[in-house]
This record gives sequence, C-alpha cells and structure tokens, in this order.
Amino acid sequence: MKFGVVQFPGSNCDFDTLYALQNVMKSPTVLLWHKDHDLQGVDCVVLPGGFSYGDYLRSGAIARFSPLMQEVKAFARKGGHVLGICNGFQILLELGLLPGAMIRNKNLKFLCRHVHIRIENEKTAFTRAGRKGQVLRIPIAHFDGNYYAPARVLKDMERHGQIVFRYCDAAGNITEEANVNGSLGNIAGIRNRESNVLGLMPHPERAAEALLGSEDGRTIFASLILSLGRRKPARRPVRRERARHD
Amino acid sequence: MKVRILVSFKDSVLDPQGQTVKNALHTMGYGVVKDVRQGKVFELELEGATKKEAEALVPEIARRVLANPIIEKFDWQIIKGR
Amino acid sequence: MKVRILVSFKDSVLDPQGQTVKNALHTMGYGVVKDVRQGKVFELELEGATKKEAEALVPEIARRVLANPIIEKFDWQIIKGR
Amino acid sequence: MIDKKTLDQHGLTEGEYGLIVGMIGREPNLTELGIFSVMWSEHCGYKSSRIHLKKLPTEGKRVVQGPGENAGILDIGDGQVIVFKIESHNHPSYIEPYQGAATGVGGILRDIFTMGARPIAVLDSLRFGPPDDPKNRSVMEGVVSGIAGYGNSIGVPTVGGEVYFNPCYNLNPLVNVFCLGLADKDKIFYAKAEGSGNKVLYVGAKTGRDGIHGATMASAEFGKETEHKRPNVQVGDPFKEKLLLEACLEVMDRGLIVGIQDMGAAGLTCSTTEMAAKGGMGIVVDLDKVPQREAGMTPYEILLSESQERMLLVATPEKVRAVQAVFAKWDLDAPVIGEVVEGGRARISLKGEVVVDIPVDAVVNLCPAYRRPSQAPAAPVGGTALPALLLPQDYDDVFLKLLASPTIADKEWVFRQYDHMVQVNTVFLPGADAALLRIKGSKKALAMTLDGNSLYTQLDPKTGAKIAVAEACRNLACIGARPIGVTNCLNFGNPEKPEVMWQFEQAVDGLAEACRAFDIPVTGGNVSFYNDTEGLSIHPTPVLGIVGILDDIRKAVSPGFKAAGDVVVLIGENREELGGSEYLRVVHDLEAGAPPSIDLEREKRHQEFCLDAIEAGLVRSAHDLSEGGLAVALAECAFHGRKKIGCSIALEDSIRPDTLLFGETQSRILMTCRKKDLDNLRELARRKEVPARAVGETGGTEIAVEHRGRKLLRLPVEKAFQVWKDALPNFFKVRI
Ligand SMILES: Nc1ncnc2c1ncn2[C@@H]1O[C@H](COP(=O)(O)OP(=O)(O)O)[C@@H](O)[C@H]1O
Ligand SMILES: [Mg+2]
Repeated sequence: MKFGVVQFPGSNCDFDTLYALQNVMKSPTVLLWHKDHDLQGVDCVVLPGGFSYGDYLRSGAIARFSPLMQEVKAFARKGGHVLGICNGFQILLELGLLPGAMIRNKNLKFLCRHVHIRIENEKTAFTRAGRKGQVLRIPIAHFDGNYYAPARVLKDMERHGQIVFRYCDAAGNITEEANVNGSLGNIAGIRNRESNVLGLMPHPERAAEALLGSEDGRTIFASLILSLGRRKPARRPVRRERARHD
Repeated sequence: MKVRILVSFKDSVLDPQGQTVKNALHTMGYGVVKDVRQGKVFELELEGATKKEAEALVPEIARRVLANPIIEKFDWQIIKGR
Repeated sequence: MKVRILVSFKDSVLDPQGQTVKNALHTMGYGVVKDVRQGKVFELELEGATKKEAEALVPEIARRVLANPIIEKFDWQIIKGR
Repeated sequence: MIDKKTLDQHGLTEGEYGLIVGMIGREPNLTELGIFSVMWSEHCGYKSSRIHLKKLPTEGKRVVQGPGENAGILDIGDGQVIVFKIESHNHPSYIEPYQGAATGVGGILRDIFTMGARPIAVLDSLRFGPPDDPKNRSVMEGVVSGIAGYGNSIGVPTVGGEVYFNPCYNLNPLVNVFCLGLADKDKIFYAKAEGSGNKVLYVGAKTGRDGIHGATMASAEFGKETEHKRPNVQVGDPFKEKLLLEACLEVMDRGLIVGIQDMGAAGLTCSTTEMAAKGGMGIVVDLDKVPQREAGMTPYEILLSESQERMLLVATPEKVRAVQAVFAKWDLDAPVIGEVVEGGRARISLKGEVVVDIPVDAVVNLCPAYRRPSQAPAAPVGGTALPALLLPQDYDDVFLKLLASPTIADKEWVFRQYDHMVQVNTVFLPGADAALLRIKGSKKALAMTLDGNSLYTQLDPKTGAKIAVAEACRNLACIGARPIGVTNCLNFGNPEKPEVMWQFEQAVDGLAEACRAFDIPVTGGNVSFYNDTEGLSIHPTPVLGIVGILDDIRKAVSPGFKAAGDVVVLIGENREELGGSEYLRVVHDLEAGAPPSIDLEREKRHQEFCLDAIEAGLVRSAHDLSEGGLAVALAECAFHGRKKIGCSIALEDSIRPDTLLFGETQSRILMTCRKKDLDNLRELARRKEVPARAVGETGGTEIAVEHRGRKLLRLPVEKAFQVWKDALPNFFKVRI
C-alpha cells in the first residue's frame, strides 16, 4: 500500500510523518503538494500537523480551499482512507468531513506534552492493531484542540461509535484532569460515520520510536497497513516490537 | 466601499478567552464588568462594489471563510461608501 | 449597559492576519476585496454604570488590558442601555 | 546642513561625523547619515566591544566559520556542519513582549537559514523581574507566548533554555534566543555579493515603516524619554517566514544563487552594504523596485526600515528566472532590485535620482572602535565578608522555600507552551541538563545548553563568566556530550559607564580563559549593551550557548534516578562557600559575598571523568550541582524520571550544614551507578584523580539527608515535587 502525506505551505509535521511512515514503518510514502490535483494513486491520505496557511484566522480554515483538498474530499467520498493529525484533524473539521469544531485549549495556552489516550473503538481501519480500552502514550502539541460539537451531534457520534480516542490517565480512566485541553467528552479523536476518515489531535508520528520516548503511535500506522496493505505485514507488529524493548 | 464584519462565538459555546479577560478585570478591581465576550473583527475594502453586490458577497465570504458556522455567528455593516 | 470595543493594529503596523485572509480570498476568486484588516472585538456587560462612568472606565480598560497602545488602537461604543 | 541636534538624534558624535565626511569626501545627506548611524551604532558596529572580543579564542579543528558571519559553523563529520548563534531581543521585548520575543525568534532563525542550514533547535534564555509583580508576569506571559507563537508555527522545536528572576530585570527583561541548524558542508552559503553584473533580488515581506532605527534604539539607554520616541514595533509573521525558509533552502539546495543575507537590524542598508563589502564589490539599488507596504515612503525610511521576514539574494542573470520560479511556488515575489557592480560603492536611487552614493567599506568595516574608560568598583560589590548568619532551625522548611523559588522551581509552565518535539529529533525533552537531539541517519547526537548565573557575575564578573562556561560544559558532560563550540550573548549596561565597561572587560577575560581551558572555540555571539532603565543597569549577564556532540546516542545519560538500590556518588568536594547562592538570596535576602571559586583544571578533570565513566557504561544517571546546591540537585534527580524515586544520603563533611545542603561549590556532579559498578567507578576516579565518594542510595519515597548522624532533611518526594512543580503556575492562576 502507499501513503500520501499532504504538504501545505505551513505544514511542519510533513517530514516527520513521512519519516515515521517511510523510515520507521517501512511503508512506501509520497508527498502530495497542496497546489496539485493529483493524489498519485495513494491508498491513504495523511494530513499532517502544522499551521497549513499560517492559521491566523482559524486553524485549518483556509487549507480546505486548496486545490488538492478538493481531490481529497472526492477521494474520501468514494471511501478512500484519510487520516488527519492535529492540524490535519482541524482541516477535516473545517472541510466538513468530520463533525464538530475546535476552540482554544481551556487554559488558553499552546500545550506540548505527552498525554494518554484510550482506544474507544478498535474496529476501525485506524485502530485494529490495538485493543479496546488500550491506553496509548502519545504527545500533543496544539493551541486549538478543545473539541466542540452540539449536544445532538455528540449523541449521534456516541451512538455510532464515532469517538475513537479519549484523553485518559495512565490507568485508562477518563478524568477531568486528564482532559488537558477541555474537549467535550474528553474527545481526542473521531471518525466519520463510514469509518474511512479519522482525525486525532495527538501526534502518532512523534511516538513511533523508542528513542523518542514512546512507540505507541505505531498502533495507528500499523492498523492502516494491516487494513489497506496488499502485502500482509506481521500481525500486531506493534506489540511484538514493544516486548523486545521492555 | 468598506465593510466591517464581527464574528463571535454563538451564545451556546463557551468563550474561554472572554472568561479569562473577565477574570483578569475582576482581579484588577473592575468588578463592574459582569461579562465579557471576545470575538474577531474584519474590515474589508471592496473595490467598486455596489450596496447590492456587497449584500450578496459579504455574507457569503463571512459564512464560507471568516466564521465557522458550527461555533460562530456573524454580523456586518457598511462603514464607508454606499 | 453593554459596550463594544474594537481593537486593531495601527494602520502603519503590519497585519499578517489580515494579509493572509486577503490572499486566501484572492485565491478563491474574491478579487474585489482590496484589503483586509483583522482585529479583536470585546463586548463588555457593565453593571449599573452610567454613560459618564462608562466614558471614563472603558477607555481605561481598553488601554490597560485589551490593547497595547504601542501597536494597537481601539474604538468603542455603547451598544445597549445608556 | 547636518547640525548637532541631528547628530544627537542619530547617536553619532561630532568626531564620528568628521570621519564620515572624510571617508565620503563631502557632507552626507540625511539618508546617508541615517545609514552611517545604524551601521555605526553599538548594535551593528560593536564600537565598545570589538577590541575586547578579540581576546576570545576562535580557532579549532572543527571550525569552518568563526565570528564575522551571520552564524558560526562547525564540522561534525560525515559531510555535515552545524550552524549556530545567539541573539538578544531585550528592548523590543519590554515594549511589546509578545511581538518583541516573536520577532527575536524570527531574526535568529533567519541568521541560521541564510547560511543554508535548516534550523533544528531553538533555546531561549529569559530573565525577568520577580513574578509576584503583575507587570513582570505580563511581560513574561507575553515573551513566552511570543517565542511559542513564532517557533511553534514555523516548526522548529524549542528544546531548552533557562529562566531567572531578579529585581534587576524589572524594567529591562532579557530575551536571548539561540538557534542551531544543520547543513551539508558543501551547501553552505555566505552573505557575499560577487560577480559584476549579477542581480540583486529582494524576497519576503514588503517594506513598511516599522522598526526604523531599531538598531539605534538597542544602542541607547532606556528611559521615560525613549518611551515617547518608541519606533513602530515590528509584528512577526511566522507563516511568511516559513515560506521564506523553505524557498531559500530550496534555491540554495539547487545551487541557484551566489550569495544571500537576511535583513535584520538596519534592514536593506545593512544587507546591501554588507554583501557588497564582503564580496569586495559595489552595488546599485533602485528603491522603486522595492516592494513597499505604505505609500510615499522616503529613501531614508525604505533603507532603514526593519520590517521582518525579508532577505536579499544575489544570483547570476541566467538563474534569475529559476530563482523566481521557486519563490513563486512558495507564493513569494522575488523582484530584481539592483545589481552587483565594480567599484566598491553603494549607489541607491529613487525615481531616477541618486539618493545615496557611498563607499561600502566605510559603512561596513571602518566603524571606529573605542577603548572606553573602565573602572573597578572601589570595593567588591558583594562586600568582603559575609555577615554572621544564623543556622536555620528547620532544614525541610528552607529546602521547600528554595524549591519554590521561581529561579529554581519547575519551568514546565514555560516549556510546555513550546513545541519541543516537532522534527522528531528531541531525545531529551526540556528539563534535562542539556537538550539532546539525534541526527537522523547516524548514531551521533547533538547536545546544547544555555547558561549564565548573573548573581555570580554581579559579584565578580570574571569568576562568574568562567563559571558560566564551566557550568555549560558540565551540563553537557552530565549527559555524555563533549563540548565542541561556543556562542555567547553578552548583556550589559551602558558601556559609557566605566563600572559597566570594567564588568564587560572582566567577563570577556573570564570567558576567554575558560574557553581556552576547555579548548572550545567561540564561533560567534552578540553584545547587548545599554540594558539600563532609568539609570539602573542590570546585573552583567553573559549567557553562554555551548554545543556538544555524542558519538553514540545510546550512551546518553539523563539526570533522573533510574531505580531503587543504586549507589549515589558525589563527584567533587563540598566547600564552605555561600556567596552568591540562591540560598543566601531567598532565605537571608542577601546578594552578597564572593561567588564560588572555580579551578578550571579541576573542573575539566571532573568533566573528563564523567564523560569517561558514561562512555564506559558505568553511569545510570548524572546531574550537575548548581543553584540550590546538593539538596536541590538530589530533588531534581528524584523528580526527573517518570516514576519518582527517593534517596537517603549520609555525609560527614566538617562544614556548616546549610552550606553543605545549599552551597553552590563548583565542579560537583551527582551520579548514580549500579552497586556492582561502584568499584569500577571508584577505580576510574582514582586514576583520574577525581574525588568520588558513595554518599547514599536511591529508593524509598523520601529525600533524606543525614549529616554526622543528624537528620537534616526528611521530606516525602511527592510533597517536595508538588511545591517545586506548582510554584510558577501558582503565580499565573487567575484569582476570581
Ligand atoms: N560576544 C561575542 N562573542 C563572539 N563573537 C561575537 C560576539 N558578539 C558579536 N560577535 C560576532 O560579531 C559579528 C558581528 O555581528 P553582526 O552579524 O554584525 O551583528 P548581529 O549580531 O546584529 O547580526 C558576528 O559574527 C558575531 O558572531
Ligand atoms: Mg546578522
């Protein structure tokens, strides 16, 4: 399978994501330029973190009008898999591919730190290498990660298992304290109804190597490779690797 | 023509920035300030647009770009020219 | 009483936010928009203040808290009550 | 035409004016005078510091570029170089903390990528007045969010730094920003305009009226009066800078340009004349072609504007189109505004009329240098002897007080606002002794740290400066990195005051001596004078930025205790030294005495030992002793891991217990090792003639210290941790 990482002019996690997919996960990956109309036949589009167009107006507000995003929209509508990380998640919300919106973190500060998130739904192409209730330790780095959706929408999402990750403590408890940015329902990541589009605020690409403090982010990439790959990668590669390091 | 567009959170959405400003004002002794809401203001210079054109254009721009309708509302007016 | 305070960069100061919005609007085909300036708006609910009191209070708050007079200017008006 | 008043406004003396007239052979017009005034300002011309800076060692086998360029360059092997430098943005950060700090980051980033390097790390050294004053808090909030706002959006991690609090910074905070970039050795670019007929291109933001005379402002004392003639503060545009960064690196990578220079202080003036002077050429510029944000700007304004996010490029005529195409890809214009010519003159015109015609050499290289009078204070600043001090009743109390002192307390409130992980290289997050970055595709790693205790330099500038170097190197040694190069930011008061000049001379002497002792070259730096407000000077504050290298990243050691049951080993000796300590300041309200003594030979031996022990795999954790002494170091080791681990320590030294716990004697390192490795560690220490003794064991939930059978400290780690962790955030809680 082939990943495509989108490059907006203000993306700054584009190369990190490329590195995690290509060098760490050993999965073929190309960069996709925001002004192009060509998705280069990728199986999964990844919208990386950053400040797509400066984001002075609103995170992700302008990126959604870029030429490439029109293709991404069509790709998603046809069932193509799209993963939005941080700013990528914000763009997916602005684009309407995912429900809700982001407001400033509750403490009104940029927040960069490791957090714990719990897998709420393991039956997605993005999480199938993990277990339900599994706690992942992954960094966040954002100013606008305080997830909001109207109550009715939220209820709907709950009912359809669209909430995929929630902020939790190290033991997996969903607490107010663990809810670092103030998101409704501790929401850290959601999917669309059809389950081919997922957005999350934490950065799995920053948690793909033991050297950098955590490999938990690989669960997400490994799930995609498992779901979309033609070659059959080793089952649950993530946990086997971890066992070696512990 | 110059138009001014005010974008602010819908009443149902919590406005953390406004809250913080309010708290800061209270700490500084401005107890008379009961509530603060913070929003954004845009001033657009439109070249050669008539009032009618502006009435079509401005809400479109506000809805599509300047505000996120899920959380924000907007209001606008012509402040120069006609 | 409710007052509205508009805070924006002085004209001579670069406004990167406004500029990026303008560029985006141009790319989207809204060439008619010649210039964009972006600022902040605050709506304050003042309890039991008279117009006279507001006239003393609001500019003080604006100067001390809401705007940095070195780079920003402000403008205000009463929008509810008197 | 040019009168005394105009000269005063331009910060030029009559003598200097005479020189200018002599060099250009006539009276300058106002625009030309403006050019000389910024280029000959203290900030750009290093008038008062130049002769002293010559004393710093600048040679070394890794040095590719020493002082004199935008940044220093060191060879790190495998065809790669690092490019690094530190800059101050003190005055702007006081006027408008957010934008001042943000544009400070923008400026230093440009210094790095203008040389062809991709910035991979930022560190910041910050000094504020005490945070119990709301004014200081608001400056601090603004500065920190400004650094975050710029660095985070452009995608360069802010991986470390330091924050100190002292009333001397009440009206004059210090904001020093360090940046390091990585480049291929064969892809370095210089600020040179070469080749007659080559085109000069302007890229980046339009020129506005902002920051006119920023450089002159940084070269004058600050006071009520300057508040009125505040120039327009610049507003940073990190998105524009990101575009500029990518486009510049792309044209350099593709070999499309001849030379490149950022427009920092003194803007277009500085970049055009410097590039021409360095290339031994002249330059013609047509100001009509310069993109302008405002109508009706005068040549004076266009040339002296300090609008941010602009660069100047030189390319051969055939390559101009290709360069412009790259910039267009990044949505930037790259108009040709001039040409490189023979003859060594800058000839600048507006609307067909020549408005400037001066020799570039005069502007760039012939700024006079002064040996300003200097005068040592009549008696040592800290007095000759400390007054008799009562011993504390309760050491636990004192300990908690120190842990809560803002200078010692946890700085997470600051660094969690910084994206310190972007670029996925950060191995040690902020909070370790030094930042540690892996180099992708190799086993090597880079370590870097900023250091400078201005309490020490205030009491004794020379010793303080030596300690700053020693401590920075010690920080590197503790993680296993060997120092390879130095940059420095010298923040001082008004150099026209003889006492300040004396402090400066002493500090530079100390730096030079220490850098020689450690055999590390100084590859660049910055001098910030006139840090006086309303007649008061700050403590002399040299900030050292030292970079180190590790051959094998897997050997790096972090400060936190790793497991219960390890032996705690103290390297170095505890002496009866309390002068300049945080303990004296916080507990006894004294900034007094002499700073701790430093013996550079001994220091070096201890560091070598530490490095060898780490190399041999004997060390599980290492942490240097600094502010707050032994007690605070133990606490930091206990706090640092993801799991907190206590320790029990027993000491027999015959010195005052408060000195033992909180004294800041130099050259000490706290290590832990496995029990089975203790003998090997001791043997290595004996061979290296380094005092190393086992002083206790890790484990338990308390930090316990016993002195000659008496329990001095016994505190739950968790309690100490909360106090340390909450101290800074508590100042910023909004009380309702
Ligand atoms: N404290 C210092 N130690 C060593 N070199 C210094 C120091 N201060 C300045 N320099 C060097 O002097 C040179 C002149 O700096 P320059 O680039 O003109 O000014 P700026 O620092 O404003 O960019 C630079 O190469 C700089 O590294
Ligand atoms: Mg420079």
